Amino acid sequence: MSLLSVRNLTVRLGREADAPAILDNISLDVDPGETVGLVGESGSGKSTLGMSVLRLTPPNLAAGTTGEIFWRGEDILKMPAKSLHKLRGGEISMILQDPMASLNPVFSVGSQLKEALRRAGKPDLAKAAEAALAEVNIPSPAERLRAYPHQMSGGMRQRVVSAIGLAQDPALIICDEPTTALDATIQYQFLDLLRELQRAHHMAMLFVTHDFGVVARICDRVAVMYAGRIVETGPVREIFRNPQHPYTRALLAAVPSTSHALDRLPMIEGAPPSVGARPEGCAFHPRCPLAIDKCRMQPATETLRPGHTVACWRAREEVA
Amino acid sequence: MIHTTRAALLSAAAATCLALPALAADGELVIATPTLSDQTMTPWSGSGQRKTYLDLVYEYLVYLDPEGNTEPGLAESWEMSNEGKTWTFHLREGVPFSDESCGDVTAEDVKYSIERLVAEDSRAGPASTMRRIIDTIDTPDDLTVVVNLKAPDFLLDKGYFGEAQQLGIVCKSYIEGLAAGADTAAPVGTGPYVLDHSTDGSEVVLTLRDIDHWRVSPDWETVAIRIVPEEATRVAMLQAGEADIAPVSFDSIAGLKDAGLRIVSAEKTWSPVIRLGGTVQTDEARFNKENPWSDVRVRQAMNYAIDKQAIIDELFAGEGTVANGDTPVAAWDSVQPYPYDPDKARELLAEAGYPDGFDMTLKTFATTPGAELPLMAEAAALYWADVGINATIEPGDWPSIRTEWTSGKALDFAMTHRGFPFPNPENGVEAGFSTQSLFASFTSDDLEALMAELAAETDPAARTEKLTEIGQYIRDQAGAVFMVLANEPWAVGPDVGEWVIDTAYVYNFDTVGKAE
Amino acid sequence: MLRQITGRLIEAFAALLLMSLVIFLLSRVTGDPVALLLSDSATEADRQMLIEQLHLDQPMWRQYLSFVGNALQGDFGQSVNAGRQDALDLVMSRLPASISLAAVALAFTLVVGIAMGVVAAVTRGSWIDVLVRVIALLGQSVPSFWLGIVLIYIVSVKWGLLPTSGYGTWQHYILPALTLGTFTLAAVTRLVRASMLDALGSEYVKLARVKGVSEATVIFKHALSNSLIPVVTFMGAFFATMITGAVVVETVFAWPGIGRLAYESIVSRDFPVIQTVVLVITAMFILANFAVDMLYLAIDPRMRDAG
Amino acid sequence: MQKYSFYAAIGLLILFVLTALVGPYLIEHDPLRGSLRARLDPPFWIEGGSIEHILGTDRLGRDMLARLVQGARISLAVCVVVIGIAGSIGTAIGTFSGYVGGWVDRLLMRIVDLALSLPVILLALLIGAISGPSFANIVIVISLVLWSQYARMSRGEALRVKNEDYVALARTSGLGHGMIIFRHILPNIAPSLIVVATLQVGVVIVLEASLSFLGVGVPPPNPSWGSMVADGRGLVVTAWWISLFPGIAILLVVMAVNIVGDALTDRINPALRGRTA
Repeated sequence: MSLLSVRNLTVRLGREADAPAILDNISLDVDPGETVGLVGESGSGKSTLGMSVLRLTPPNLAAGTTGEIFWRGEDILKMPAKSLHKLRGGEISMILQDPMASLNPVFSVGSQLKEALRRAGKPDLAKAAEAALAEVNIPSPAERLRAYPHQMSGGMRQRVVSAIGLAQDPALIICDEPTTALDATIQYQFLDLLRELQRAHHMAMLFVTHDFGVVARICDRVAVMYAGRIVETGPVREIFRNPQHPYTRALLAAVPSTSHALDRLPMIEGAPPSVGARPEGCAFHPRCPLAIDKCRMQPATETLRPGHTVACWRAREEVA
Repeated sequence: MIHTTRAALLSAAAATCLALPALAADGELVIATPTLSDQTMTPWSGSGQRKTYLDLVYEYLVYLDPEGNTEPGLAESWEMSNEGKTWTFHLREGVPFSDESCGDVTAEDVKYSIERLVAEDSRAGPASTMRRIIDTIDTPDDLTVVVNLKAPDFLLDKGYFGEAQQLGIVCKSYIEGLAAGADTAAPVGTGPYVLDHSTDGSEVVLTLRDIDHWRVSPDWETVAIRIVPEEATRVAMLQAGEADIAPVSFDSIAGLKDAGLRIVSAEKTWSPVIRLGGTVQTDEARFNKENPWSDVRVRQAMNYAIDKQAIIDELFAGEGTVANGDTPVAAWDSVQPYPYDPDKARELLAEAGYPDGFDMTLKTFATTPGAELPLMAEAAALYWADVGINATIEPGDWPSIRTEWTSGKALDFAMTHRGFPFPNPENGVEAGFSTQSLFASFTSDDLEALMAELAAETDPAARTEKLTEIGQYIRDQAGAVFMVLANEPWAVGPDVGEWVIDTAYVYNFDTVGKAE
Repeated sequence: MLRQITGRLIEAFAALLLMSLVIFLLSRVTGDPVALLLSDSATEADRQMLIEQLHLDQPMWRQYLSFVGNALQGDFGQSVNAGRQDALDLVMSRLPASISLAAVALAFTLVVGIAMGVVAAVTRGSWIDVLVRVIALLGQSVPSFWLGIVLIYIVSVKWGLLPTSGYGTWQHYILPALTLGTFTLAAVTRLVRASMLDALGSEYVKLARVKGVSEATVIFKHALSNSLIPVVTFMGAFFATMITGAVVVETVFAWPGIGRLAYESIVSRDFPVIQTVVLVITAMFILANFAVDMLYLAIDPRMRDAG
Repeated sequence: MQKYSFYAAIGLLILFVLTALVGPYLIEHDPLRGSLRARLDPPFWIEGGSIEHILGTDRLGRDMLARLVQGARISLAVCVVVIGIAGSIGTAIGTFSGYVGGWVDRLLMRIVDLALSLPVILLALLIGAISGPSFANIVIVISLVLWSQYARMSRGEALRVKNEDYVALARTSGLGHGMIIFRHILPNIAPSLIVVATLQVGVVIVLEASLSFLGVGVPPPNPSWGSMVADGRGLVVTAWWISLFPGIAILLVVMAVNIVGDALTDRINPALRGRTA
């Protein structure tokens, strides 16, 4: 059984059935110990997916959520508040995008870390906090505990955030573009650290990013998202070797430049559509170099090989 | 239904918790007043506004009955001699001061009280005029005081030495013992009450002396006089039972009567008036010939143009009579006020060369009593507008206006003002119409002559006649725009029984009765 | 640190000096107390005598210099009132009433304003949010003297729950503090609501939620602690509003504070008292602002390093 | 909900301005003249009232409706003039201070701090006492209270905008300081200033009312809403209409202004939200 199993998840901007959908009929599985990459441009809904798993979307989105999100077989969307409370941080944790903003400026790093450790029931909070910082390679952790966020560098803060994320030994950690705000060398150091930590803690990881370079470095499987839908999934090797969706190809083409700071795809004309203005059918067709008339209708998701699925009218043609 | 019940229960519950701190304690008379003035405690250290509390502590040589006739006070009897230039007072024997070390009132105490009142550092209202007339004081024995005057004063007993003025009798040894601190120390007098405490800016509380007082036997153990500057708050206090007595404005009367409170009016104790600046015709520096009202016809027109009875009926709730002079004077009863006659006013204006009227400035301020003055100014302006006189109203405060008024310049504006009845009406005439007075608004050589004749006259009947003549002259010359001889309304709570006030600056708080 | 404090002291002194000059000049051109203290029938000679007694015969600059010189030695002169009370004593005797009222009003404003702001932010867009904002606005749009009088009539006269006016027991504080605090209530509510919204949408609140801490901790610890920073910034201004409002509220509620003393001394042209009141109020502002800065340091760690 | 209240508020404000501009010409009664015999008449629906004076009469028998309409004009005039003066002086000083920087900036900001700590109502009383209450005095006094807020805000904005690339570009291309301030900085500050100005309308109206209470407001016989409330305060029970109607008028306008101000804030500069007390 999968650890996390998202089934037909749709998130609309409000309760009404015709409200624009940020996530449209998403299905996705994460197995224990596995790292799944979630790739797409900004606005594709990948961060919303992450927050939905923890049921931390804003009220209007929460009202517009349908489908199921199974955690060890139990639907998170129907979970009582008490179990949900236990789930957050304890079973599923998250590392947020912006290390500058995700620490509360008015409390010391130690107090924010201890808040998480206390939930995990650690007996000696001070010692545990020190160990947690040491684990993420922060030098002289005892002193750092007393520091305030503004006194630390970005990379350091991101490590603190990771330490907070790992504090309760979660089974799944969702990383929402954790490296976007860091510069290149620190970014790779941090990815390596994450990889190590994942192994040490036997965690599964859902890694949200727009950068295939990062995916290649850290993920086992990958799901490509465009305009609220998953357009292609498969093992990383398979996707790199044999990308089927034109969008996937475009993303891959952008990799060598490792333009981590650039959130646009230079290979494709135009920008992704906004939530309210998504085109009919395959949302990518206005930008797609291979678009045909048929693309105005929504293509079904097909399985090409075991584990490799794609939603594109022209996919089979290409393979053939 | 359910809602009201619940609300009622809630408020009842709340009421019980808060335990109604508001109501005045039994035996405590609470008086809410807009001001306590300086809250100083010697007669000479401030204005007569302090008489609300000082009169409970200090006593006077002479008291006045409701008709304004003299009654013996600390002086059992007195006589005038030497054509009004010598006054001899025979003191009551055995009237004890509230401080035992002072013993009973003696002639020395009286002499000292007079001397302090007229001393150069005295801040008492009548200090300067009294200084001008008082020469020497002799004390031939312990109970006799002889006052020698520089100029005759035929009404010294009613006037400066009476209860409406400020000559409270102090204990000489007590004051001398205190030296510099006397003005703020607890006062020692012969009155029925002693000071309990005086909280600056807040209240003066007095308690009844444990003696059989020679003059009054007050009903109230304690009298608390609180400063409450806002009229609306005073009215609320009366309605909530927190205050027993408070001065109120005429517009509040109807509401208070509806709430079941009584109104006690002090009749004709103040007189709203509009004074015309720059008409000191006997002083070159203070005579402004440019003013339209330097012409007597214009002054008369300004009087004719206003329907004073309407103003009395509406703004003064009918509590007053149309004024025939700037202050109420008994000798002027025969003087007829100007009737409301706008046609006559237009006619006079045309004769004077102002057929289309003119523009003028009318300054106004509010005092107590006198909250109605600004409103009265507006009302007057409304009537003047009908005859073409366009008055711009400038509200201000009394200090600024008074500073300007007494600056000694040729003024070009008019102001609302209030006159008080003077127990000795000569003092009032002197203040308003003598060249000597800094405050004078209208003077003339004829008037000066009349006043000189009055001063020289010794026969009482002839004096009254002269005074009437002066009143008629001021009225005919329209020395001011005479408005109202108004009552001063006080609202009285249910715990208060009989209480009479009949004279300005005499409050009789020591004779306030308790309701049955 | 020492340099900062010295700098502040010099600034405070300059401010007080400037203020004393402004008040001195302003009060001198508004007429003098002499006319007020003279009786209606006073003569020119009487006036000269009084002018001399009050030392008003000296040239203006000398009057000012001697005022400043004496003030530096703690002598602010005496009231021109007959009591000749020491001006500083007079002001100080009225100070506790005003400060305690302002403190109660400020506490009321902060407690209620913060609560309302938090509730409005948490229920953003709902009818509760709308209601809270309307209530806050009501307070801002009603002139305080009118509110005070209406409160007196309803609460004291109609219901008989509280005393109408005066100073003494804790019950006496409720209505004036309510009246005084209501005006700033809107400002506090707006401020807290806005910064709460910012905080609730922030990444650190997201992280706190991800950590799984309870919603109460998220709101009251993580979001509120940050939302209070702008409130602290405005505390000085709130305090200023309170003192300004005190002139009106103290009049309505017959409260023996410095607001009314100031008003009365202006009306009676009591120069030494006017000057002392204004200087004491200014000094209080400076102190308040200093206190705000200190509070700022305590609440926002970023400031500690910046300083 | 938000939208409706916004439109309602805009409608109210338009009504307010229209009333102020043309209202006095539509009312038959003279707001400054009355008949003493008709004083304190209640509104027409209360016993004793008449259609002649729909909202009743005041303490001098003047028509309340006419005074309310005239009061709109005077209150609006006070607002416009005060905000105009305080706004332009404050903005000029603030922009200059922020743009020039250095010790000039420090000095000017100290003065702003000092101005914030002035016990303004006392100054107002003194000024009122010097020359009596007048329209000009009220404007001066209230402007004295309000200018520093504009100075603070525009300084902050000027500091921010000064360092933007396009200003740097303009500077390198040799544009004069005056031109830079006018062409680049002021247009950027304008939206925030408009928001502050909107929100201050309420403050001005209520402040003027307080000054009226202390006797230094708009001088009679001219009515401002504030002075009307002050005038009727002693009669809240017996002749409630004197203070209640102008009170409600103040309430509605202040509310409307705040709703519009909030909406503008959200649209123009969300970062500003709530930062203007």
